[in-house]
Amino acid sequence: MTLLAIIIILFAGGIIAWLSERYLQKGGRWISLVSLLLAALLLVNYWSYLGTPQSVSGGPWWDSLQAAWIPRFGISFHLAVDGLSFLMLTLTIAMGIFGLVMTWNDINFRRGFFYFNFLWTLAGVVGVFTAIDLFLFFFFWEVMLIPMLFLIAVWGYEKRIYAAIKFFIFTQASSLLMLIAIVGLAYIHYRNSGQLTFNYNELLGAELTANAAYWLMLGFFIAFIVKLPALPFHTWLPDAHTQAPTAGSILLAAILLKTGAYGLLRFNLPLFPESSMAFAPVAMTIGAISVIYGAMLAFAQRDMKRLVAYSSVSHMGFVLLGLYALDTIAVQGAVMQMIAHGLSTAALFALVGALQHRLHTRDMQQLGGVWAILPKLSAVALFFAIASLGLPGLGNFVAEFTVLVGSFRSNHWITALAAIGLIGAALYALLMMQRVFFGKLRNQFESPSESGDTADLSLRESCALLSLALLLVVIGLRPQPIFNISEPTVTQAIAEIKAVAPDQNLLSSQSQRQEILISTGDKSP
Amino acid sequence: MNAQELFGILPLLLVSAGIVILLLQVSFWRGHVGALATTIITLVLAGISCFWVAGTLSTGASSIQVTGLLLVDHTSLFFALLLLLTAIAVCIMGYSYLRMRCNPKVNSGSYPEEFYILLLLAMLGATTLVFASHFATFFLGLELISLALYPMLGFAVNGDLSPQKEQLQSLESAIKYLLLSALSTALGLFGIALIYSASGSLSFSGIASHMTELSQTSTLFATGVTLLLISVAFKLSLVPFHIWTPDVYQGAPTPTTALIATVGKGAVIGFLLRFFSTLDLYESQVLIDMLSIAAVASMLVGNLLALMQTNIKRLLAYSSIGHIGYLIVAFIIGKSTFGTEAVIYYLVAYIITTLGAFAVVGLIADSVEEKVLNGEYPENPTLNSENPYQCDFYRGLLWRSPWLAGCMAAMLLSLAGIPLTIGFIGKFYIFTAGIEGQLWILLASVVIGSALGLFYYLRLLLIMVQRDNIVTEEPSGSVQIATSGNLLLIILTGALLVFGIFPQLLINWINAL
Amino acid sequence: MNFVFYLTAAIAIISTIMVIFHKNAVHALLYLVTSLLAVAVIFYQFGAPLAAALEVIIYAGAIMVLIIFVIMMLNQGDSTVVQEQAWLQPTTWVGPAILSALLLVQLILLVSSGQISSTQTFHYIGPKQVGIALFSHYVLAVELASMLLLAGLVGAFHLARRRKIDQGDSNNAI
Amino acid sequence: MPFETAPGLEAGVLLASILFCLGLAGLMMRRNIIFMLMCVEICTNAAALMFVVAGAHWGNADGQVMFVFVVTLAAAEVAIALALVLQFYHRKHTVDIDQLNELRG
Amino acid sequence: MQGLLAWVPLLPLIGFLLLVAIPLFYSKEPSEKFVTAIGVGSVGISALLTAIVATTVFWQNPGEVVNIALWQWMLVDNLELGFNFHVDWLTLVMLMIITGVGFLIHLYSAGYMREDPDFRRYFAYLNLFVCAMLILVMADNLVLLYLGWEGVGLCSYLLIGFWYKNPANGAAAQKAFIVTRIGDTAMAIGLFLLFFEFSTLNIPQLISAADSSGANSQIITVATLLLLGGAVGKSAQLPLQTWLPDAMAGPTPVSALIHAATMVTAGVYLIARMHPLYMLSETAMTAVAVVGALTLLLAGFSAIAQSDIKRVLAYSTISQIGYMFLALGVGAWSGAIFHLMTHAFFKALLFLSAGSVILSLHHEQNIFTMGGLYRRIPFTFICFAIGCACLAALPFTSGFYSKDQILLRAWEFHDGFNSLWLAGILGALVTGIYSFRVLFLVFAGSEGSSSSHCKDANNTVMRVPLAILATLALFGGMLAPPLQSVFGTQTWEHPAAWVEGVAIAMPLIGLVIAWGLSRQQQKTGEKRSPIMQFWFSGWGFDWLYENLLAKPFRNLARLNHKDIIDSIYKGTAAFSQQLNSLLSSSQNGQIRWYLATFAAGSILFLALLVAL
Repeated sequence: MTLLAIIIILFAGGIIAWLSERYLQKGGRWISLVSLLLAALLLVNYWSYLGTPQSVSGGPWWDSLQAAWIPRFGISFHLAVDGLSFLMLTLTIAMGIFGLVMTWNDINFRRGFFYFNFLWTLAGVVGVFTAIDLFLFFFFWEVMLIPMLFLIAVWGYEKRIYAAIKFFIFTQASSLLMLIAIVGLAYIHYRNSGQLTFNYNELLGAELTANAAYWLMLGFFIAFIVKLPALPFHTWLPDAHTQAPTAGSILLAAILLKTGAYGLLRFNLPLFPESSMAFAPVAMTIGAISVIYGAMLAFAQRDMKRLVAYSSVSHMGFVLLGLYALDTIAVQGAVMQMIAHGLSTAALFALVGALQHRLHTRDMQQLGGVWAILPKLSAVALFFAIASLGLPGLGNFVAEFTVLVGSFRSNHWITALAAIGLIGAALYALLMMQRVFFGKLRNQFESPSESGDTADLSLRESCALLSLALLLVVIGLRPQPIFNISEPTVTQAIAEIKAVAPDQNLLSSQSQRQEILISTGDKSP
Repeated sequence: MNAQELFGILPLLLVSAGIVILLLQVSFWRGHVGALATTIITLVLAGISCFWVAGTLSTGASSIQVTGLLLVDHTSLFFALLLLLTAIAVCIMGYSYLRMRCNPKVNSGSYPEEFYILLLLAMLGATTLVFASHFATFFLGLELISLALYPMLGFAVNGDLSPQKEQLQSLESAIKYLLLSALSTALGLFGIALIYSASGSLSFSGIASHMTELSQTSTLFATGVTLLLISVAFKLSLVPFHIWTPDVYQGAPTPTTALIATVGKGAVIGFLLRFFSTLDLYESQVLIDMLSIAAVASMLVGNLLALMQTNIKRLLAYSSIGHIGYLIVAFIIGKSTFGTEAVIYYLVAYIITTLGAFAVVGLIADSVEEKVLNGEYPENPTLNSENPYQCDFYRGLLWRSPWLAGCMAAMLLSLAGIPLTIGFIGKFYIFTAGIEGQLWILLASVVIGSALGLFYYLRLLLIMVQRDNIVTEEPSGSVQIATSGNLLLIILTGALLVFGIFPQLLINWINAL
Repeated sequence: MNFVFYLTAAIAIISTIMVIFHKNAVHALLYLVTSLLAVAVIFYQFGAPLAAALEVIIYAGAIMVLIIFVIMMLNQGDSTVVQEQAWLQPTTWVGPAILSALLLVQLILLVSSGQISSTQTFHYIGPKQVGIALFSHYVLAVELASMLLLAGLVGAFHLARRRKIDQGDSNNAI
Repeated sequence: MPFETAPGLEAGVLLASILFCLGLAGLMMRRNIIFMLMCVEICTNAAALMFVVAGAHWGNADGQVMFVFVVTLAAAEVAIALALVLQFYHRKHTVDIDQLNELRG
Repeated sequence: MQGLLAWVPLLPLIGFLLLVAIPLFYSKEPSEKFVTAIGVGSVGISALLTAIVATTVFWQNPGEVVNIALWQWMLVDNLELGFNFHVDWLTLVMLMIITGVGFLIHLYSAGYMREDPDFRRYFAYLNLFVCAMLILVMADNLVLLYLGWEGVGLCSYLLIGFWYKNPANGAAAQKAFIVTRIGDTAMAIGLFLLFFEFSTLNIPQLISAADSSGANSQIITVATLLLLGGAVGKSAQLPLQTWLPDAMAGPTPVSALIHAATMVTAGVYLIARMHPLYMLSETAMTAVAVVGALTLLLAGFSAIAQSDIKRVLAYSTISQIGYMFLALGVGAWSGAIFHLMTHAFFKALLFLSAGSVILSLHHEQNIFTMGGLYRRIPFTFICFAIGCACLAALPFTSGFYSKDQILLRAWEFHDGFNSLWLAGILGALVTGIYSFRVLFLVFAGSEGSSSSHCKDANNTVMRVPLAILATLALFGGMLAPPLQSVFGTQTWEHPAAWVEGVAIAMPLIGLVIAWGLSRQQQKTGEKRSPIMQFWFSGWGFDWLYENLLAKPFRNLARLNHKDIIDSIYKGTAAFSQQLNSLLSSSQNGQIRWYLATFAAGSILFLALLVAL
């Protein structure tokens, strides 16, 4: 029930926020905050599961809720949560609160409608992360898009309509492919077993011919990597991110992109183990190329938000690489990257938003020497830029390192290629620092005439940003709790895959290594 | 013809009686509201009688054959009911449309009541069409719809205070539809005649019984069916017989547009389902190929045409071309019960959504027209933003009239097939049907068509939420519409959402057939 | 003897061609009547006297008279021949002619591929048989046909009416 | 009664097809709306002819019954069509169908 | 007692956090004294702790190894990493250098940086650097080492670009970070390879695994070469040396600490730490030696041609680290570390004295505008001279002892006369030339243009560290650390006397040449012959990289900044629009055209039928 309650609270909160617009000018944000806090409180329910991995009987699910919805198709309203979902839920709620707090004063018209969309996006995402019925998953997958569309199209910047439509068409068209794949999967399962169902747990056992599985897998895959986004379907992202309002960018970067990665891990790998295995080299290559290509494009941008957006492409390339390495370490790294990227990029978008709010431009050619007037903001930006280039000690490093270590075991060359992306990350992150915060201060910003505007970070903003920074440091130094939470899901997914190919090359070489280690084990201290 | 047979066609009889009563009523006492009331009562009674007949059907035989011309069964009753409900909605839209324009107090020559007579005649045709089991009734039903539609399309020409421009457009749409429709009727008749000459029978069951002796490859028969199909495709505005659609939709009075887009197509779909299943034409590869080609072409061409369209009625016309294309995908596997179910569900979704969209457009235009007639608004707007049929008029509508814009947004999302709306479930059905039939090319077209469709639905949707024109210097700040219109929109939007979120309700009803 | 048939068929075709190519509306209409009369003769040959009679009475009679009425009302006499001449240039009719010819070729190809060899005898169906059919089996259809005519009536009534208000406006009609 | 020697169904179909195509050609060629109406009648008549021929072929009354209905339709249709033509002429002072192209795009 | 070691890196970290967190809670900038107390104090206490531990634990027992496990970092599948410290004598030497020399430089900075508006930020960075550097040397696994490795890189970046208002500083900082990052990436890949091969990244485990098993020598070679890549980047060796001269844009004490004494020697430390692996691969050893030999010559010649006092020192640093690499490559592990230590002393001394000169001359760095300064700032002169003597390895200075070891080992390793030794000897000559050249140009001869407004800027805070360092530089040669516990006992026979003689003579010859050269250059000024110009530019490496890598990459990026892939979608959209307008033109409103399309459609459908 907790899951349903969270979703309902968010949906209801959104509606109340909208309705209250007429009576309370600024009530929407308080309502949103309260709803989010309530949702966060509900998440505490799962506290007891955190310490004990793999405790429950009856599968990996901590909690689930099932109700018949469309019996005609064997569709049920089926929500469940496991470690992975829990992590994603936590990230969602946390980033929701962060986005809300960061843009507390930014919205100055149609506030109620804004918070309606904001909360509905979050509700949709929560649904995506908890839906276990494939149809329901798809349902939420789409539901989260519409409010996001409005967020971009109404409160966005100059080219918002273009960006919004592009965003929507990309994700929607690809998700139609997924819908076909979902229906195809259910239909094949129905033909084989005579039972029409969209239940994930049952479809896991669907018997597919290799060919069918491959095509179905591709359907899912494309939908997910469009969302991720990976090459060559990434081009919606820079536009959407750039044109979205700050809160929208935060949601997009921190949460919506993760739904793609989540989908890959939750659905693609376990449902189609053989074809995933066959497809892995291609997917890894796509991931590695995304890493490099994203970094290179980030380097070439003038618009700060675009830079951050392309850096997301690069970072999410690591996720794809890690997931398709089909290696426990790499997949764990990918999960970690989802979280770390969520935190760091959300903060960067928030910072760019804050900067734009104060200086009214994102063009790096017009900025420069901002450190002199906004030292706090610049220092925080420095921190997150460094986080995004993967400095050890921060969450992103843990993620990228584990991804690369793990995927190196699967494929040396592709991983080495992706590792070059680390240089690219340094290039664009430092370029941003150099162009925006260092150097000479531009004349137009020197005069403190609009002193109200150019105030440094307020306490509210500082607290929000520093809490993210703190989280990143904590993850960077003590990531183990998160690894523990996601472990059952990851190991199960990998086990599914290993089960179908016990004699695969890489694994055998792996066991060789183990032998070596055992033979030398007694000598090492 | 016995009592049971007569009882079977009770809906038809009621509508006919309604026509006669309305005629008499009008000839003695002209009154707009009175005519509306009679019409709605007739339609409601006919609708109720559908349930009644269905009730007897489930106890007795599963279908009633009436004099070999009509066959009443559950599916056709469902269709009849659906169409009658649609007609009620059109009535309400018509009332709103005619209320100001055909006001006898202002202009003594205005006879709004004829609209309702014609509407009932069209409904008689439509119900006949869905009950038809014989080419005579098929043809008469189809032509009854057409003949009632011609004057309804051109209704604004006479007895109407619409601007000159709209009157001319109405006339143009009527003439265009008449000429093209007459040609398509002639072609269809020619086809029927060929079928008849090949099989020697005009009733579907008679032809079906001849099918075995008549070799499947009989080109005479095949030619006949093809010609008939062309005629039907014209009514459904499938590509390449779609070309009349936008012009007629645009020029006609909006309630008529809604009628032609919903009843005109729904009844034909109903006929087509029965025709194909009785004759088992799904086995004929060449017909399926033709339908597939038409479907693919409709999806692509319809959506492509709509891409940059700025006139909303034209836009909806183009989009309806695409939607019928989607529907045909499900229709192609119609031989399975699932296919039929998919067709019906999609049709329901299409009708609700199209009605809703045209209702919003019509109601908005009516409210603007009211201002025009009161002299508060330019009669022939020079700016696109003052023309209620142009996209630009909808700029920022969500802020001016949230309710209307909300309804329109719901309709657009449903047309685009986004969850929470009935259109999504409809699309889901299409996909399921396509996968069951393994129609990969068609599915690919659905995806491409949907992606194209998204563009213009979204464009319109986003125009409505645009913030830069909030400054209400326009004379038409907010749009006020009549209560009846609001009620209609509430019902349509409600249905759209309820069936979108709890599709099982509707599925149960369809499967109860 | 099929000679009569071919003769009447030829007359029908030629007069129809005259209809579509003639410049004078009234003349064209007369050719159309000729064509219809020829078709009536063919009906008779096919053993359908009722149809032949109806063809003459309703088609050639009533409907054509209706059209002629309108032509007269619109003053479509000799004066418009020149205009029709201008409208009927080869450039305008070649395309349609090709399209129609194509369609015809296809129809002929399809229809003459010869599966219609069941019986070659034709039956005489007199007015009585038709009448019985009309009022027994087809009685509902007849009712519907009446509704059809009603629709035509109401429609024509609504559309053809001229209002006072229009006359005032007719000058600034666009 | 010379019906035994009547031409075959094929000849009837052929004639109907020719007439139909002629009507179609005229419909596309003529700009005068009156001519177009006449051509519509030709087409309808061709279809009607087909019914009668087929009815004669099968020896039942259905063909002629359909003929009756077709003629009914033609009459009703032409009535409405002429009313529209009158309105058209009344407003545009021409019978040129090409003048009727305001709706496009 | 051993537990105190954990506090060694922690204290600077606390210092950093305090310095960073202060403005969050107080709107007022803290006083300089307060900042100095925290910034210098934290490192000072660390140094003290190190000294205590060194004397109490390690001095008594040279073989002692201290392991400190703090917490588990990652445990995923078989990847097990702890936040654990491993301290042996090698580490201890590094600890002492870092905390000791670091403390002195911190102290000096307090004087040098006074009145800088960003005083607090400076010490925050510096403290963070010390912390990262300590983690680097104390790490017991390669990932933790990598953490420190990148951390010091970051601090280096921040400190080079400390005066951010000048874009050139930022560019230099960026260059430093990115060039080293290239090496780091190679090193990261090396880590992956090691983990792939040995399933562990813990250094002791790794070493024992490599030792015991017949591990794939090819993999070890590749892995060690990749690690060398990291070392080369961080230690500014060929071919990634180009960042270091530019890094002189930072404050001079930073150059002393990071770019001379500690960070740049991290590569040496890494290879020394991983030496058992290197010993398994002849190729890797040779590569290390060759890199060192080439670098020391290249950088030495470049140093001769420089005109900026700090750049001379920078090239000399590169050159000296080249010596260390040479030492590593010929297996003189302790020699390398010994040279690392003495180099830390005298190079820090040199940089700090150079800083005094610069400060005295109001931030003038061009040696051609100086001259005859020995009269105006005698204390600085003495310090600088001691530094130069050590650098040139004049007999009985600390540099002499360490460099001598290296040269002898190079001779012995390849059984006599060989190119590596020759390079070392030649390097010694060059070292003599450039070190004395700068000394003579700055302090001797006639006064240059900027010498006139020289004002001794030294205060006590600056003098004390200079004095201590000068002492260390002179007598540090006696303090050869007992590294046998780490590297094993290395013995070698003494080569012929002439070999040693040559080694001693070379710096002296260099001194003479330097005298002549400086006299001549003081006359000609900055005019340079083509060969000098070539050396001045650092053998054209900058030009090469700029045109071979940076420019093509930038151009490619700029060319593609609109994202070529997007044009596919834009093209699709444009194509759809074209189709739309094409189809729209079919809706031309002409009813006869509509009829024609209807006929055409019918023909199409019938054609399907005909075709079948």
